[in-house]
Amino acid sequence: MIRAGLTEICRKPIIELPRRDTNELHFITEDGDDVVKLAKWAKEEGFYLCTMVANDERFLEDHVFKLYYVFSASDGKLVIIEHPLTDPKYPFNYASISKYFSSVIPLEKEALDLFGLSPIDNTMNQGFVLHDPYPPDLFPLRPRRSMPDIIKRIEENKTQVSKSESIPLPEGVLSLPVGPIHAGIIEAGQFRFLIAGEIVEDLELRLGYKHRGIEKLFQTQYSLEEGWKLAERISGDSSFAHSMAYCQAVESLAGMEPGASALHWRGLFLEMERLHNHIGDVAAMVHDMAFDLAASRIAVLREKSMQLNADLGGHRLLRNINRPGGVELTRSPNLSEASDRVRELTDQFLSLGKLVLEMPACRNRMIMTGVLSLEQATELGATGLVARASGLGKHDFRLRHAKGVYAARPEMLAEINATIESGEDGALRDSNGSASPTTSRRAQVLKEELRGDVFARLAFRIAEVETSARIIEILLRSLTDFESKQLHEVTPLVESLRRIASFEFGLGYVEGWRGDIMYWVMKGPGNTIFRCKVRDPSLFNWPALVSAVILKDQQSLEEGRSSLLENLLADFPLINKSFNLSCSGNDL
Amino acid sequence: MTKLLGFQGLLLILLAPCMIGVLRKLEAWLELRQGPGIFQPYRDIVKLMRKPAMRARTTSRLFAITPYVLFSVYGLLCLLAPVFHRATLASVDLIVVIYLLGMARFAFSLAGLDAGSSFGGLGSSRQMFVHLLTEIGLVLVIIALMVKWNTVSLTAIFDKHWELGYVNFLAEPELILLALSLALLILLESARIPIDNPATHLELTMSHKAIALEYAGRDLALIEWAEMIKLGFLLTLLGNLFLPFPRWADPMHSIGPSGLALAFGGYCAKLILLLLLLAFWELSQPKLRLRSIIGPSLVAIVLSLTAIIYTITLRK
Amino acid sequence: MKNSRNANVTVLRLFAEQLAKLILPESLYKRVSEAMMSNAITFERLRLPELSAKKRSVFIRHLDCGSCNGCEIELNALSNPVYDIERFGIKFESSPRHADILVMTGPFTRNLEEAARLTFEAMPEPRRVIALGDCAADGGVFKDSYAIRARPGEIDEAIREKGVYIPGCPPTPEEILKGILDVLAKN
Amino acid sequence: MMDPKLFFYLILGAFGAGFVLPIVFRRWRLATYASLVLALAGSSIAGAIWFLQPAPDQVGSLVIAPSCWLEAKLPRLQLEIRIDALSAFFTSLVGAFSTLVALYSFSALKAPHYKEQRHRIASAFNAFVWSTIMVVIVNDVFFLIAALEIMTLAFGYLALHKHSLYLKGEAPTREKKYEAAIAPQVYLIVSHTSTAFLLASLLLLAIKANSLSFDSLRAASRSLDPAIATTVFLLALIGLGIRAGLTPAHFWVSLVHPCSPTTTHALSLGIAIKVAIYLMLRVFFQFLSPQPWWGYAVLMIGSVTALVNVWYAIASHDLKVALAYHSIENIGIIIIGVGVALIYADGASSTGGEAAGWITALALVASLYHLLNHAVFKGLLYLCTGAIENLTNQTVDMERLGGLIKLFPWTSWTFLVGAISISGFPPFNGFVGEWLTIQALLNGLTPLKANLSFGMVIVIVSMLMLVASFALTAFCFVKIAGTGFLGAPRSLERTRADWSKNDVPWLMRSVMLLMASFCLLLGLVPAWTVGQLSRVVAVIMGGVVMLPGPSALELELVHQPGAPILMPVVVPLAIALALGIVAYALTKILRPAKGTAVPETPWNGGTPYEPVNMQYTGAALSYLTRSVGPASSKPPNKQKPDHPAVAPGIPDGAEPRIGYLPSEMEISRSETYPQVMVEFFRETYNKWIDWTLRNSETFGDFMQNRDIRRYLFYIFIANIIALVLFLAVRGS
Repeated sequence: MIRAGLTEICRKPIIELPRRDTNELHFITEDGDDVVKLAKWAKEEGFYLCTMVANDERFLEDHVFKLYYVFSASDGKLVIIEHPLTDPKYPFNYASISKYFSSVIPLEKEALDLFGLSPIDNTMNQGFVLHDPYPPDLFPLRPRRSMPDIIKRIEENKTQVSKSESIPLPEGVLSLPVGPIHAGIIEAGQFRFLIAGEIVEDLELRLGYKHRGIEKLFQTQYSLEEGWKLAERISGDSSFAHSMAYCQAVESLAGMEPGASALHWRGLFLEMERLHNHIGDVAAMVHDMAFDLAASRIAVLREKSMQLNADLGGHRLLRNINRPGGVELTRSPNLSEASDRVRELTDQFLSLGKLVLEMPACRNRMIMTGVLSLEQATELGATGLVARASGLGKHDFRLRHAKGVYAARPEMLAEINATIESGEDGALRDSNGSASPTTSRRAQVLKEELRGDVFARLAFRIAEVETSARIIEILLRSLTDFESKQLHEVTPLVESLRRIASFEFGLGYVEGWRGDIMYWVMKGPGNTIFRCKVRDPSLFNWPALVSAVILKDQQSLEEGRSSLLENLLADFPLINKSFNLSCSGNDL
Repeated sequence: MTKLLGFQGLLLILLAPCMIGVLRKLEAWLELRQGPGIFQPYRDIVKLMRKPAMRARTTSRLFAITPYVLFSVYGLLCLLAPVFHRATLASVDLIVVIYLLGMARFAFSLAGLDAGSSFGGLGSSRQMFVHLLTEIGLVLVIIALMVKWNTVSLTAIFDKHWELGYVNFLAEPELILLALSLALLILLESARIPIDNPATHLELTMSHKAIALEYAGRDLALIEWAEMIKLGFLLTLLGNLFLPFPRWADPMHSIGPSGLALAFGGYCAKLILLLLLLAFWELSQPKLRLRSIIGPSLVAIVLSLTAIIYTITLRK
Repeated sequence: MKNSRNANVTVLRLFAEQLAKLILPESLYKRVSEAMMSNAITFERLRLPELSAKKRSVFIRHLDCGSCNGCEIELNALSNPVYDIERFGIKFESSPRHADILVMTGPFTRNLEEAARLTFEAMPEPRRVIALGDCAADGGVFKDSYAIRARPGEIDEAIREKGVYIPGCPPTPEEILKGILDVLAKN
Repeated sequence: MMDPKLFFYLILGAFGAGFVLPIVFRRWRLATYASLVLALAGSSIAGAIWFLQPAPDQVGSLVIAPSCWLEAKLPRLQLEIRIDALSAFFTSLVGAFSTLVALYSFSALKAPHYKEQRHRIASAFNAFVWSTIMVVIVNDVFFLIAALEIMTLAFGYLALHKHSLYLKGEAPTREKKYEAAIAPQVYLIVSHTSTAFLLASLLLLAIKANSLSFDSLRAASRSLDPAIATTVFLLALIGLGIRAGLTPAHFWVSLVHPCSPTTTHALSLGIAIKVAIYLMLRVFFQFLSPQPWWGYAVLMIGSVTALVNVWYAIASHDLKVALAYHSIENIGIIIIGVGVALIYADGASSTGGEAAGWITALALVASLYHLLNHAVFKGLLYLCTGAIENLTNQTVDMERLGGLIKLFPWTSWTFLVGAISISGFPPFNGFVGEWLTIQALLNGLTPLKANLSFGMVIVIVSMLMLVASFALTAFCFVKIAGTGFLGAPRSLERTRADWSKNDVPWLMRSVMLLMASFCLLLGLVPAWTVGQLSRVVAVIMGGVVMLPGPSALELELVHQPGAPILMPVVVPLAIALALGIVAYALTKILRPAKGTAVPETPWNGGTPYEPVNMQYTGAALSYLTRSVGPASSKPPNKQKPDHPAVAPGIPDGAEPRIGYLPSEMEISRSETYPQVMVEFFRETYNKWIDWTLRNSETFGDFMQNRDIRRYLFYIFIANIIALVLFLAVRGS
């Protein structure tokens, strides 16, 4: 169907290349207009843009820059559109699809800074990744530049930014900078509010402060087998999801899948990560509302879940577990005790979560605060829990592109569906309700509550904690069934990797707790990584945060203030926490 | 001896950090934490006093003076109010109390703008807004007291309430309403939980702290201390006006050591009761949305108005 | 309406539980809490006798220099009841003007250089700096990147002379606490 | 002891010469200064009158009979001057402040934007001061009105200042240009309306008394029919209310005054506007016997005035406009005292009981004290504003100033003193006035409670409004001082390039300093001042009422029920100072560590500091406070329709606006969320003016059809009406 659609649209013939993974479709089109048309069609079909990878292949056979767009089709297929920039007039420019997929803009900004590629209409003049210390004509990801060479260029850069007078804002308006060094213990990123009072009129995000050159590091310092070390340090709270996505990408490159117990372990740890982060987020949100009676108790539960991580996986943030080809555990955990601990923890968490959701003053603070409407979420390509809380219920890569243990165990998908379906059906089931596969769910989100406000996100987090706990229990049960707990179950990949031609690429994707993480790994000569494109869910959700915060509904401004959706400055921390996005995953 | 007792406010100034320590300890317990010791505020203050005050070049002399203004204004309030004995240095009426509170707010808000930082302005704007709400409420409380007792002198009202004693106090519904109203206003004025979160770490939700962000070292020490004194004073005011001394702790005449000890003990017990209530309240309430701050002040106003109507209609 | 009543009951129950825990002996408390049908949260508070011994006042300011946010998670964990850093008189502050110790996490990215310098300069003397985590020690896995630079001399000096490195990726809360103790012992 | 006749001739000579000199010797610069010297001389004589005046029971009066032929024609016309304590108080006030203003003007008028008009300002200033003094000392209806007219013309002339300035040079905005153009017109219309009402009420009295002399009016007051008295009261209240700028007639003050030269502001807004209060005291208390409901009415008007005007003050960014609104707010506060006094002024007969006299006296003292205070601190604030205007090349927009305290420390610190005073914080004088007013209201409650009077509600409501306006004043001055003077500069280097490098010259400085020390002094010796003011109160009430304090430093109001009310000043001040010193010593004893560099910028979250854009603006500061108020904020009208109501004689280029009076105050010009506060009253008047103008053509065609018979008919009708009215009044 997709194939037919694509060939119908394109002016020029579109070439399809075979993929090893049947879920992936790979097309090549050289024509920029065709790409835009394709994007329009994809938008209409309800595709979701996963990532755009810019790649400098000027020294490979095609001698051009290439762009790879990865779309997720609603039927479970991943569509990869390869677009070489063959037009000799515009070797550094491409036709932008941002008209249809505005989520591509941050990716285009990255491409601008790191490769010097810009949209053909040249509306984009500045990226967010490289700030003042970098010389403007330095594009670190062009492969001919070696690391010492780049460093030398930067250190020699003496072009100081001219200290021009700042242009005054309209009278009465000021720009309130928050960050990059915040008052709390949070990551470095700057929010610039335009205000003339307490209402947030506009919000300018300044990110990139934490740019660590990770994609270049993958290319120069890490081999395919070692890359996980870097991957799991991209975003600490999503350590496991990142390393899992990386490993999946390498495994997909090598064309193999790890053994069943390894898949089970991975699923377990992925859900453990979701569990501890969601609990931590709820604790932080409740703390922001200054409801410390509940907040401190939830914080204890977070700590307990992290201790459980340490007992099961050997690391509080679940690091050092994943390897391409399997998982490697250092000790044998006590699974039945873990199951009890998870159950107790979830019980306690859910009762506290219920308290927060029912507290009138908390509701007052959360309901209709920071609304991200369904239209906005779709338009901006929001992902993960944020999208789900705005009503994009099925937007979950565990369901959309079930892989690994999720593909193998349908009852887990049913559990995930139960979180979401309750939202779509709009029925809060009693404990004896029969429609749900799980008859005794305690945390569910009503459909009318899915307004995309802070409350919806909090409620959804709480509901997902229960889902995760249930999945963990299922996985723990089956892991005890495996006869010998294969703790060190890593299938060696060296052989299979050697067989793969250079400059092949593989995709790895995982629904982390924050949203889907996508890795695009291209093998270089030998065991090297030619290009590893990481796409953290934060990248797509930051713009969503902005539009959830700023003033909405211009039209009603003329008629009267009451219908205006406004957020006050003091609401921002709570809204921000309800999104809880990562700067480090975004800045790379 | 009575002359000496006029300086009892100094005791409140000195004990205020300890009182905050107790409050924090109580709150920590309720949060399942152990919390710092009750003398931790002293350690903080002394530590800060030993650090230099850091004032940016954008600030003027006003910024440097403000901590001293805050400290002396709040300290002055303590010295003018009966703490555990009715003797004070100078007799004062409640209107002066409002003006002094307002003066400190005024100075602090100016200091917030003096640094020229964005957060300072944020704090000033919110401070003055809350002050506006409080001042109206407090004046209504004063009107109600005037209608009730024909005087607004602090000592005079204190004496009248003391003469009522506990049992008769409960028979005066308007006084209970006024006590509730004043309690709400104290929460507003001292920036406690439903209005402001004193423990917040988020610039955008701060009001008082947003201004203090710019202060360092000994300036900060004085500001923190002054805030503690202010809470101490407000709680003392509430306690002394609406939880009158028990008869056995005679604050009118006792000068002897045992009488004074009893009076002081009674006062401490009262304060701890109030602190416990405050801790309960703060933990069980989330902070309100900024716009909803008007709510508590409206409640306070309505309570005082009801008290006035009661006083007029239920005249004996 | 019903919701709010439920919530109030829960709040009161939590208070009652905590008060019972404070007042009653342990065995009695267990029975009471069972009778209340509640699953009270129990945990073991970390014991650190060497930290508890001395009373002190230390304000800490956190400075993110490009960490992966793992260290932040652990720093945040210090405030939870299990570690309860405030009981040692140590507190996280919201402004560098208030702080005694600057905790730097992450490798030193170029984009954050100016912000880090401004933060360090905004601290009054005496100031100490803790470099938290493997990245902060030598750049960790990001060591060779172009986006990482050497720390400015004065900050580096402050770490060497009056500060400490706390290794780990990320260090556990317990290690962080011990590290803070080290830096306090240093002078 | 000064002979009133001598006094009259002295001031006539001094101010008259001062008025004539600069007009005659236009090109002679010395004439301007000579005129100022003459003004100085005249004013200092007037200023001294309080100390030279006779004892309260011996009023000095002077009758200057007109020359014989005039006497024959107009037998009742004779200029009579009478200086009792009330007159002396106002005369000295005017005199003292015009002395200071004259001194200040020596230096201030040197600024380039006064260059063309220096001599005119000096001349009009003389006329203005002289007429103001005349208004408060004449003892006769005719000359009172005449003096008021001279005053109106003199000030109307001064109000042309901005207009003629903009005719020569460039106006900052078109709106400003328009405002400057209509301001004198508005002033003349308003003043004459006011005079008309006042004249009507005084003539009504004069008919009853069959004399124009105040003495006979006073004598006739007891026998006045209550209905007539009420009519007189209402007419006078409207007339004087318009002149004083009471809501709903406050709209003109903030329009007209900012257009007059800032040098005379201290006088015109600080004192001359209070002539209306003087007349109120005269008319209400001396020519009429007050009825309690008048008091409630005045109380309500006063508190509404205070609240409404402080509300608009918050919305204005122009320092002069904001201060003008504050002036009216303070008039409102003063009027509140008058209102309370009116409630109890009829003696023990109805409401008051035995406390009535005491409460009246307290209220009047409060009122006069605040009047005095307002003159002092507002005078100071205006002088500082004038200084700023001179220093910053006429920039008085708060959103463009910022950081002045480091550039111009003298001006800024004295302004801060004024700001603290007007916000009513101890130990400065504003506090005493506000405290006395609140005490008057509180004590006014007690007798009402005993009678369960409905008036209690009014007193409580007005007290709440009063306190709200106090709090808002404090807020407003945080905004003014915080945005204008503190922090870092808010305008670009380019704008600041033509600002002065140094503070104002020593003469201006010392005048401002003197005023600032008056602020402190009046705050520190309330009892002495109250003692002095009691003399005035005694004259107003027609009896001796004293409100003494135990010492000159501490004010104690002893009153039978309840405990004595005490306003301690010096002891607490000493305690506070001691505490401050202790705190300072403590920080020294603990020996803070050394060696911290002074940071260049405030802590801003680790981002480079841009003072122009990162400081809180006035709009942002006031947002929260404005948001609780009535829905007076609305987005500005994007498309302003062409409007018929255009002031005649608008200069070319000034665009017609919606309505005659500018009614929209732009607070924030943000594109996404623009904020505008609409001056409700001005907008309402605009609608009326609009309606009138729309219908004037038809109406005019009907009325004026150039037929002589019709005009004769009008005259006939008018005569009949006059006759009927005369007979009706006479007969009753």
